[in-house]
Amino acid sequence: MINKILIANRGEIAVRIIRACKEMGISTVAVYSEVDRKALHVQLADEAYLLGSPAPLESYLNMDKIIEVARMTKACAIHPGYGFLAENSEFAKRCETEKIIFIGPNSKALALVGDKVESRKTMTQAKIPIIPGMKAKGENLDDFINQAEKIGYPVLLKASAGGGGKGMRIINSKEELKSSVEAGMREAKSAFGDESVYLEKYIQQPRHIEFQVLADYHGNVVHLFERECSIQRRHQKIVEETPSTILTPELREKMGEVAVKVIKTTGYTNAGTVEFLLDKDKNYYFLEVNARVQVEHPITELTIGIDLVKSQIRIASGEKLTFKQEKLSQRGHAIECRIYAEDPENDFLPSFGKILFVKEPCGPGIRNDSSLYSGLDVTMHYDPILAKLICWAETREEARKKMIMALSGYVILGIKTQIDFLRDLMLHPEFISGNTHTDFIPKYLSDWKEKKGKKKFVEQALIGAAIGMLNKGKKGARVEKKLMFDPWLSLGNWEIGA
Amino acid sequence: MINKILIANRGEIAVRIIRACKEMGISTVAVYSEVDRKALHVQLADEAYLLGSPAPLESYLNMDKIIEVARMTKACAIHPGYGFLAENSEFAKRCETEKIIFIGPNSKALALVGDKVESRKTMTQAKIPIIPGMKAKGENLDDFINQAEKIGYPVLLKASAGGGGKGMRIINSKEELKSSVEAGMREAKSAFGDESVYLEKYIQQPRHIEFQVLADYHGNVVHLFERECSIQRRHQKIVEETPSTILTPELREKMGEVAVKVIKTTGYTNAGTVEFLLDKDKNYYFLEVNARVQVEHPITELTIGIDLVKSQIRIASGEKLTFKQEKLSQRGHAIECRIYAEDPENDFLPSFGKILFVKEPCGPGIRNDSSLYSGLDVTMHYDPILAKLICWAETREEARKKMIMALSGYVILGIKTQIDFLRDLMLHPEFISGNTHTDFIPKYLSDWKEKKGKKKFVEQALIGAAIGMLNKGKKGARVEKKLMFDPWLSLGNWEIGA
Amino acid sequence: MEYELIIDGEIHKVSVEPKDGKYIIDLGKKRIEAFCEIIDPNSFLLVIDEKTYPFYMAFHEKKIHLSVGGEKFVIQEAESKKEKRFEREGVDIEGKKAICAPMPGKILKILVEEGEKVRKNQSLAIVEAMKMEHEIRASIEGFVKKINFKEDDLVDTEEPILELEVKD
Amino acid sequence: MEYELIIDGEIHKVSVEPKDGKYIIDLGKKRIEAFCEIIDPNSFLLVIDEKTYPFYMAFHEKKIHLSVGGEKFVIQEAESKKEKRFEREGVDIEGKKAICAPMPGKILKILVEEGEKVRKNQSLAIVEAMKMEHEIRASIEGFVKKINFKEDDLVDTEEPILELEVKD
Repeated sequence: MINKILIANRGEIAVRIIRACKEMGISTVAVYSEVDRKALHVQLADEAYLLGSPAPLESYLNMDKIIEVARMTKACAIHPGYGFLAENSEFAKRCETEKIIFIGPNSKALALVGDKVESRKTMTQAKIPIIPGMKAKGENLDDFINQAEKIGYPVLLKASAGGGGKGMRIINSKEELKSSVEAGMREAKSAFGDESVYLEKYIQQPRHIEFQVLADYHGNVVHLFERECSIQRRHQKIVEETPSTILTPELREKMGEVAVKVIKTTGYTNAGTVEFLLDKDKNYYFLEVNARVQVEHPITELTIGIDLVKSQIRIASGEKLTFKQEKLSQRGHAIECRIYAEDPENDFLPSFGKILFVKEPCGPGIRNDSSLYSGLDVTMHYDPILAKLICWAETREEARKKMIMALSGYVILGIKTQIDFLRDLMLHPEFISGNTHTDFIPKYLSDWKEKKGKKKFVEQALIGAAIGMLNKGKKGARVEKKLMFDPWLSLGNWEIGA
Repeated sequence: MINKILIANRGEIAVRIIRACKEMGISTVAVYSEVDRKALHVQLADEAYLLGSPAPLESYLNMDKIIEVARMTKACAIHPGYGFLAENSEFAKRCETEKIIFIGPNSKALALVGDKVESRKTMTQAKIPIIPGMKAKGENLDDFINQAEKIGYPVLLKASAGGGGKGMRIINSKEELKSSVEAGMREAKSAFGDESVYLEKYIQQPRHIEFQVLADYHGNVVHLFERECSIQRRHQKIVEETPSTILTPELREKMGEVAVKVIKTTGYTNAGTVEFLLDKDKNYYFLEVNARVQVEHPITELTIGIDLVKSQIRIASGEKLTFKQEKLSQRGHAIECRIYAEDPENDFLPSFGKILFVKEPCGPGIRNDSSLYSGLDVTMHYDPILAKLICWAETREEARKKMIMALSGYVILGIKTQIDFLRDLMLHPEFISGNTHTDFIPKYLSDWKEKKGKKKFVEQALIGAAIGMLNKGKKGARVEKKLMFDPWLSLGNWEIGA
Repeated sequence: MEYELIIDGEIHKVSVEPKDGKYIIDLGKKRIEAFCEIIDPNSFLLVIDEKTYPFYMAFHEKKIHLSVGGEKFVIQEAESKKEKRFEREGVDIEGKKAICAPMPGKILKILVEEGEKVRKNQSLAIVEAMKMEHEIRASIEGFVKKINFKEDDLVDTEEPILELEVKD
Repeated sequence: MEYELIIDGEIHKVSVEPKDGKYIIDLGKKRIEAFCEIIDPNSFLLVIDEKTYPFYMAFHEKKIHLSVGGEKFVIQEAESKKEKRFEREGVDIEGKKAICAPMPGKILKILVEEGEKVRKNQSLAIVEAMKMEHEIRASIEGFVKKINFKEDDLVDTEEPILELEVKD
């Protein structure tokens, strides 16, 4: 039995995992970098150890140090969360050698699904539909020219070791091919140290549909239905929902079966996600396996009624899955919005600094996975995700309205976020009608600006600010007689930071 | 269509209703008494109107004033919440006359289920099992003596107009009968202005099982399964859960059918709860209909996946129920703990005052319906309920553990609460094994004391307090260099209240 | 600095000295090094031997309200306890007995008058709070020396509603 | 008191006077009576004509960060804007141009030296934040007058990394 887990991560996912552990009676060890000393995951864990300086390689990617803390604290397992070491097969292998349970897939399956070209091969052999394209990385220009003809333009150039859009290029014709392949190889080389690239058919306005799966060590594999994550910006998901508005029951069942087959084919264990692209004619193509707990896992939890993080821990302990495929069903509708420290008016560049004040939304059907608090320093060192806001309701339309209400109630002062952008997205007619695809944001919201001059509460803001200025000026001035306490008297508080 | 609702209530239930309205795009009108000017329901509503002085008759029970505000603001419906005017058939009738939609049962059904003796008669005619007892109030002492013999001792004396345990007495033998009946009549007279009393069989260590029902104006009635509310103190429910640990699927189905029959028999509309007692041999007896949304409604919402407050509003609008009985099912397990401003070591006497600081628990599967905030004044004028904490998980055991974690994370400084008592209750072996009944607290926890001298964190508390004292003394002292802001500099804040 | 802090009636001596951004704490039986991080004016993080203890604290009327590890503490400095004007248990040296409400509330009725003789357990007043009535009874036999409040007044649990006097 | 407050580049005149526990506000085109209740140091309740507007406010570096009705405002006093040392858009009267980072971050590289001639759009520096790199380019042709930071320094969006000068 696992009785102590080291959480090799930070932010909201570390908090999420610690909460699951607490409920299971498992002790928790947090690790942190110098800037995260007061982070919420440090506050919540039973023990917390400093890894080093903020740079990820010195802290959250520092395998030696993390293994050392695990040994010292006698943690028998490590949960890597998402990002950082989550899909690092070397780290998984290292844990196996050290006899520490890595809460994730076995290192062999992890290595297999991590190599795009290799996994395309495996899937082809298993007759899993993949995007038509090259069976291997291209050797010379003729290779690319011949293959592009065969696939049919437009084609997509991808890095073999890739991810996150690096080295990716759309090629519309033979004329563009040479320079694109060369540029793509250069980019791939500099991003991954590996210049291998290959071609795939470019699917226009596809939907991104993924299936959550759980696989135990006893050969049981179930899928927990789909999540649609088509709303993306620069290949980054920002809104996810389930059920998908496009899947019919038949297609859902078929794709679920394929997802299970992918997992069985690769010998994958623990929780994972099988990603597909769905084209306009509802043809689906296997994309890749995400070998970790996903950022968007809560929407599955809320509609299926299963805790995925607890399931991960149970599977890692060697337990059998307690539910059969036929007992699982979707109930209601869930939407997740990712809250980022970004400035949507300034090309979504990161916005960091001190959070002067935060007020998080709450209420029935609202889940807020966050690690925020008033006074938190959002630093430049890590991913700008601040929180995940998830709304569940009986229907999609109600979940959408709940999300709009929840976003309106999410107050973060001091740094910029894309909360207003997300709210406008929720109000977009094409989102309302469920016509989502991966080009949604470039197509409909590329020129989004905060509604300057169209704001409805300018008057109230001016009055509030003026009253604030008035009382700020007069130290000791009392706003009203029955004041329960007087913030004007304690200005120090207002001036957080500096 | 209902487009504006006046919420004739306060506290967490008013907040709950306002949130549902916001999600439905319905405008909200709050009302408040002088002490509730800063209350959360006032903060959240679109408009808020002062009713009068804190005394309920001047404010939340002031029918004239409430109707006047509804007319003035053009609210087309009133939601009464629970308590106050929720089960007042005069108020329901008044609304009907004024052509304001009363979001609750029609006044006729409300009057019928409100009269205990009358509703016993109706149920007997409809062959609903009721607790063996008198068919009408007793006329003279011989009546009571004969009936008590027929029923068999011990018997329970109850006030016909009663509720809340007033006038209630257990009678063990003929010898006790005369004085008990006389005392009961006096108490009933003074409590309700009606001295009518009657006898029922006294059920020993029963379980309190209730069924949630929804009935529309089109003759559709469904039940949403049971809630077990056996954990009570002075006839006040404090812990509720669903599913009940005692019901078999057959018994659940049977009782659900009876609940639906009760509702159909009384011509009841909107949301309601049919209460039963279940004896040791699993015989069930109809107790009464609670003609309102219940405090414990969230546990049904979390396991059935239906929003009951929204359903109430839809039914009141004349909409048809959209779900059939056979489509409804329970998923997982939910437990609710009611957080009261009470001192469990001082006979649960109310504890009020300023809340110096509050930190509410959050996390997956945790729902906190509350109207608390740091600085809130908990006054003596109203019910001491502060919040409802609800935990959902896949199994009862997991929900129980989640509840323990959530209670441990519920920080309320400044007033006493029974949070520690609730936690010990959750840890009690008899609760763990699901052996709950209405005598649970008197039997197992009557002598509960806070674990003085057994506290585990005395050292940490001393250190924290000493560091606090040290820095409080030195104005301007800095605790550490990189302090982001310095509460020691702004002592005004600490001294909330006078 | 040294403090005498009372928790649940027990006095604890604590000495605390800041040093290099840390605190050196002496609890008598042991010395501890601790870090204290401030999260917000009421929330703190105590770090002892890499174990983290978030705690929440508010000062109010000479008391420290503190919560740590899910446990709640109301802490007083030893001196301030002496300031308390009335002894709740028993009769004071002058033979007087203060009668306080068991809970804060509104006085519904005062059932006695100054100078009146009362027997033990006699009802003296009725206090109401949160829809509940509570009778205040005489804990000793004696005479009503002084009544400090009138009907409809609000009372807390510290200020006596009335004072009784034992006369021989 | 009268204030000139800037919201989204527009100047608004607001006058506010406390009176009998209320505030009389003059917005030029209309006069409003408002109550303002304080919930906590950052949370307030504005009451105008029985309509309640909860708002949240924090003062920080001469700016008022405020949220009301789900909308966010960063408000400045008109005077304090004048204090700003550099004009972000265009060249100042002395023919100098301040180059600031588009986001706060760490300077990875400075690609020019003081005195160096630069052409328009030439890369001047690379700033990194949250795993993203961003090139800072010259918005005008000119000479590097002054470099204010070195590699590995942290910068915000207000303080210029370097200053360019137009020479004829």
